[in-house]
Amino acid sequence: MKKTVFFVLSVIMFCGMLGIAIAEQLPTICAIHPYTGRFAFAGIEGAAAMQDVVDMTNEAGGINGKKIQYYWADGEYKDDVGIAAFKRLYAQYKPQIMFGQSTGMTKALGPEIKSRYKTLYSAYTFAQEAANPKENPYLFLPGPRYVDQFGVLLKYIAKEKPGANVAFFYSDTEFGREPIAAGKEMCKKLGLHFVAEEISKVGGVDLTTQVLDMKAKKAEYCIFHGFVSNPVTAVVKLSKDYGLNIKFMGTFWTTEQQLLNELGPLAAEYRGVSAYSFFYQSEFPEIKKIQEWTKKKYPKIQYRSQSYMQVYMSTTLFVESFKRADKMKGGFNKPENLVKAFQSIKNYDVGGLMPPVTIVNNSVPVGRIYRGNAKTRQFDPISDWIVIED
Amino acid sequence: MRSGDFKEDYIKDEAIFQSVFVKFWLGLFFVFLVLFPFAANIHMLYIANLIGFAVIGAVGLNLLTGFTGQISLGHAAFLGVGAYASAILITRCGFSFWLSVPLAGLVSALAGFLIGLPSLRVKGLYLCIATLASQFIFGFIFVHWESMTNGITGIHIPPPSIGDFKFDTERKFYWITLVSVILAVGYARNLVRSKMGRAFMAIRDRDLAAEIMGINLFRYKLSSFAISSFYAGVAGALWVSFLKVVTPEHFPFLLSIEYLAMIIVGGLGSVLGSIFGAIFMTLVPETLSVLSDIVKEMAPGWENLIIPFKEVVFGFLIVGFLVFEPHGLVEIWNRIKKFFILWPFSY
Amino acid sequence: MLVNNIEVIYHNVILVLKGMSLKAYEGQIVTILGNNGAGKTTTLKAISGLLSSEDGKVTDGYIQFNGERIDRTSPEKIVRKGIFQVMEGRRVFGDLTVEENLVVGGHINKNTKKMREDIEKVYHYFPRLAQRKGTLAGYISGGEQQMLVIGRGLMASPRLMLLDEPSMGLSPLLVAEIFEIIQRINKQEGVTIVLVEQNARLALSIADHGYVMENGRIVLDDEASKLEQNADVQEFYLGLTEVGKKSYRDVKHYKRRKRWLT
Amino acid sequence: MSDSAKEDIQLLIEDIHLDFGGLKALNGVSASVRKGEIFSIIGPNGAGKTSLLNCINRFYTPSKGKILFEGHDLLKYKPHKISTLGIARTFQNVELFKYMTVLDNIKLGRHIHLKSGFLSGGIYYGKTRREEIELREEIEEKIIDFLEIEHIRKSIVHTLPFGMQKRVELGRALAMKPKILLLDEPAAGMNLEETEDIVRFILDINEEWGVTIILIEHDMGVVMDISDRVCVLDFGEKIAEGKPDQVRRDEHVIKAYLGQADLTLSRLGA
Repeated sequence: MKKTVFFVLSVIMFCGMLGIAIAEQLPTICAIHPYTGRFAFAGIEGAAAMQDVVDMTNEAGGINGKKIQYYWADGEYKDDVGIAAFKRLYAQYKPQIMFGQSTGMTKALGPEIKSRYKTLYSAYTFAQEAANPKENPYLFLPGPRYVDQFGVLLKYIAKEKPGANVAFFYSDTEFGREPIAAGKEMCKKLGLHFVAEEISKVGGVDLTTQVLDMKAKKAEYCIFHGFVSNPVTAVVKLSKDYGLNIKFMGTFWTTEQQLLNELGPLAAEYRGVSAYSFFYQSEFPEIKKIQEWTKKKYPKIQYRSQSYMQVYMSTTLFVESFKRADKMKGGFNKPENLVKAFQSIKNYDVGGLMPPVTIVNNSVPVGRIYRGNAKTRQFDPISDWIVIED
Repeated sequence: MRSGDFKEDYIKDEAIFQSVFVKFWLGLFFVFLVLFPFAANIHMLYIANLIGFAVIGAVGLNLLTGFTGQISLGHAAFLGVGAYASAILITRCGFSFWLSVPLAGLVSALAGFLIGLPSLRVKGLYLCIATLASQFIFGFIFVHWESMTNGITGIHIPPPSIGDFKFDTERKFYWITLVSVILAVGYARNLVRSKMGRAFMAIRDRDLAAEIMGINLFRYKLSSFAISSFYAGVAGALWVSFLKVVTPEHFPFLLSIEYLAMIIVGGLGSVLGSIFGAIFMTLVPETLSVLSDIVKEMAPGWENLIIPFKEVVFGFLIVGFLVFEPHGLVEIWNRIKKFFILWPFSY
Repeated sequence: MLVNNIEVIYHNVILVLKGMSLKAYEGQIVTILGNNGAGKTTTLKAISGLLSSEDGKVTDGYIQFNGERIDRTSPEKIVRKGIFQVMEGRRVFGDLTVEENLVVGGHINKNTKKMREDIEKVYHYFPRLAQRKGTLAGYISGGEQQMLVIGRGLMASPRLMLLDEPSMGLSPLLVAEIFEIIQRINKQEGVTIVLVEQNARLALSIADHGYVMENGRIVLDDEASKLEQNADVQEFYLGLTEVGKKSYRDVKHYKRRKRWLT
Repeated sequence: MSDSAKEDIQLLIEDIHLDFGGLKALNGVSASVRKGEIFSIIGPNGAGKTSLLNCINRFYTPSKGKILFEGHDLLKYKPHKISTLGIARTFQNVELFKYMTVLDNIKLGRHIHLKSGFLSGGIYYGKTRREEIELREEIEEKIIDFLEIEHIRKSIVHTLPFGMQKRVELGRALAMKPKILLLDEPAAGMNLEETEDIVRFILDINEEWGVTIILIEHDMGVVMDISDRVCVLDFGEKIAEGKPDQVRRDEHVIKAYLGQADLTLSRLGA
């Protein structure tokens, strides 16, 4: 059995290699999207976003006439599956740029990207590891690190109520735990009282103990991190039931319209931080462009999520890097050129999707605080763009 | 029809490879294994390495569950113990990879020994739950003993090397994996046909009668746990050295279940079955992913239907194999073999 | 009941029965004699449909019960048609009481009144069971367990009962008791009985007709009384020689060969 | 009992009491088995025959009493140590290792006599290999040949008919090189011919190999023909002991166990 399967695989690979022979000189992006599994909500949107940017660019003439090639595979939000898919796509297409599905995968592949693959790389993550040009020159974030997002929220709290009691509510995953230690440090610096940390499984159901614990410890603010909507709604509702007076906030992944729909009338109680504008903020030209494109290509789709925006932003930066590197000696096929090109991005206008982008430490450290609107079920900005400086 | 297969002495009848035919095919397969890395690309080699680690782990679990009859739900934890032990030995104590792997096996064996202690009192499902404890205990240690394990950040591990030669690619690592797998499988195959292996099976089939035969249940059950965990530890150590990083999320509870699935699909109580199972559980999902990606390219716009469908197919394949042959892939293999030996007669 | 020329295969490769035929008329006791491994138990399982649970199947020939073909019918339907197999090895439900075991055996009876009557009937045949009805079946003696499984079979109100070695491992006194009860059940209930038994003398003494089986086929069959007189049967199954009874001490020094002419 | 007989006593059972939660299984049973004899235990079902064997094997711990085997106090031994003294046994319902081959089952009997450990066993070279091959030779020639089971030696045990399984179990017990063999209903479920075979083996083992035999059996033909002495148990108590002829005529025994004379000898055609 082993041999036949390998035979089939070999045939597939052979066809793939033929493909490389033809596509060798072309700009190529490969991506692992978490198309199934518990991050599917982001993966499906992301896969579409990347396709859209590539199509838009190619329609407008590609990279100085060269059409961008885009291939992707499903990583199921499992590290081993994702890494295998990464190796497969890499072997098949030798892309100059790759996009990964998770924090875990980014960590696992980091060393090899640096030493072997040398592809410009970003992922569905805002982990610190990808924002360290000295250690990992090829990795970048298309927005602020999780730590920075905590920073934005904590600074906001410190201003609203100095010395407030703060709780962190995070998931029992690598992604969930990542910024917690740094967040605690920051509380100290900002004069906030860090009173409780609550841990739950992703999709956890019985959260009474955690809520009661926050009540006992008199938390006034609670920051969610590392979840998708699921436990957040439950916790907010439960806290109301137990008569807690806590103000809830969330980092990027928990600042999503779907959450407001679930919260219903409680939507106004919730605030979150995001690096990108929302789909309904048609005052921005780039958002307008996305709306029109969506209407044209996917008439059934009413809304594009923040995950879409993130990948859209990443791909936009990929395209810009390709363009800049193409003009250098050796072109975009020289990995160092892509990094140089990427790091040279400064005050780059992205039509209001974000404020003009400047790459600092391979990330874009800006964020804006939004508040839920119970009537429209949309997030309204309640702060200006905040640029985070260390 | 295969005939002329007569043995003249007991030495030949006790040999592992019973006939020229078997030796021939095995030789051919070995040649394939040696030539494989020269023909395959990174992705195929990556998968081949993963299969190798899975084989070692599955053979280990089969020794415990298939041969000794002690169900363990903690195999992933033992993989983790081995992985962390080797990572810590390499990065903190300055051991070489070559020394760290067997030591990691020993550390893991010790852990297995301790977790196996309840097996003397409890059996079956009760033991199953007792071994589950290891998953939680070691999972907790991996995350919270930060001074040693770096918590959730994990440990980055330098690639193994001999002098200046670094085993840092899938192709180079393949040789380490191949040799380890051959050693692991060979050892297990021999063990099960010697005194100890027979004692394991005796405990599985009838522990009461085993005691009459003078088999010390205490000693052999614990040995089985220790050897099984040794295998898991080695598999874990190799795996993370290959990945160059270890984090607690590498060893979820689900991994233990996957290992159980491997030996059940492959065939309980069979070394060959563990190999089949490991190949099946690694290669089939991967092949399905590849296929779904190809189909996706051919039918744009349908990806959100096609891609999730592979999981369904995989599920059906597992159930299908179990219904079709509850004794595992190895039984299908035996049947094919029997068919050719007896061919052209059906019985 | 008629078994005609059946062939049974296990696991697709192992041939167990080759052209086995057997007849039992309503109300008869038929006994099958033969070596271990001759296929006696397999024959019973082929009739009761239990082969399928062991990956065996009837590949040739057919089995009829009251003129109806049953070799492709599922075991539970066969039970409903009135065929019940009492397996060897006294398989009682050890964690249930004696009476609960009987209730389980009668689960195809829908009304409780009939159930009660049947239980009383079993107690009538096996007064010992009535004494122990509240005891867990795992704790009663081997003989009582054997009685219980036969009684449990009786609860299904069978027309045909297949008994597999009911005397195995029982003391002489109990064997006599059980055989007497089997005879009474046969007479009073009119249940046809197919009996597989190693104690040939005992089996032939209560049977109407006997079959001798070897290597998956019938080598000899006749009325029980005639079979008892057959020289081969006398020597191989009854332990008689021309000079009369022989001692087991004598067999030590010679190994006999059989002379069936098949 | 004469002095010489006393010296010959190999297994001494003294005043054994065993109860399961108030239920008395054995109530002060004493017996002595002489070296080289065939000692039968008979009695109705539930009389405590198997329980007595289980006490010797140390599966059960008697609440009172003493069991001495060649001077060793068996009650001080763990169950797996009993075999090292040279006590082997077979079971009423066959306790073989169902999913192993006949050969492996018999090899297991030799477990205590093998020396290889987990390291040498896994490497299977040199001493271990020699040991395994010697073992195979000896088992083939001494046991498999003797029991006439060459044709099934590579079959998986649970596929074999019950009678064959009993034979394999006997083989496994023999592989232990026992000094005393406890047989629990070796002829159950066998027809006359097979019973004759088993009896032939038992007699050979006893006479030629010099193994003492304790036999539990319901086939009175066998018991009366081959036993040197017979002991009868009923409700956990010994009701008779002596030469077969004496026991056969004992009134208590007839009442409790044998029943009418014609049934007793049913198989013998008497």
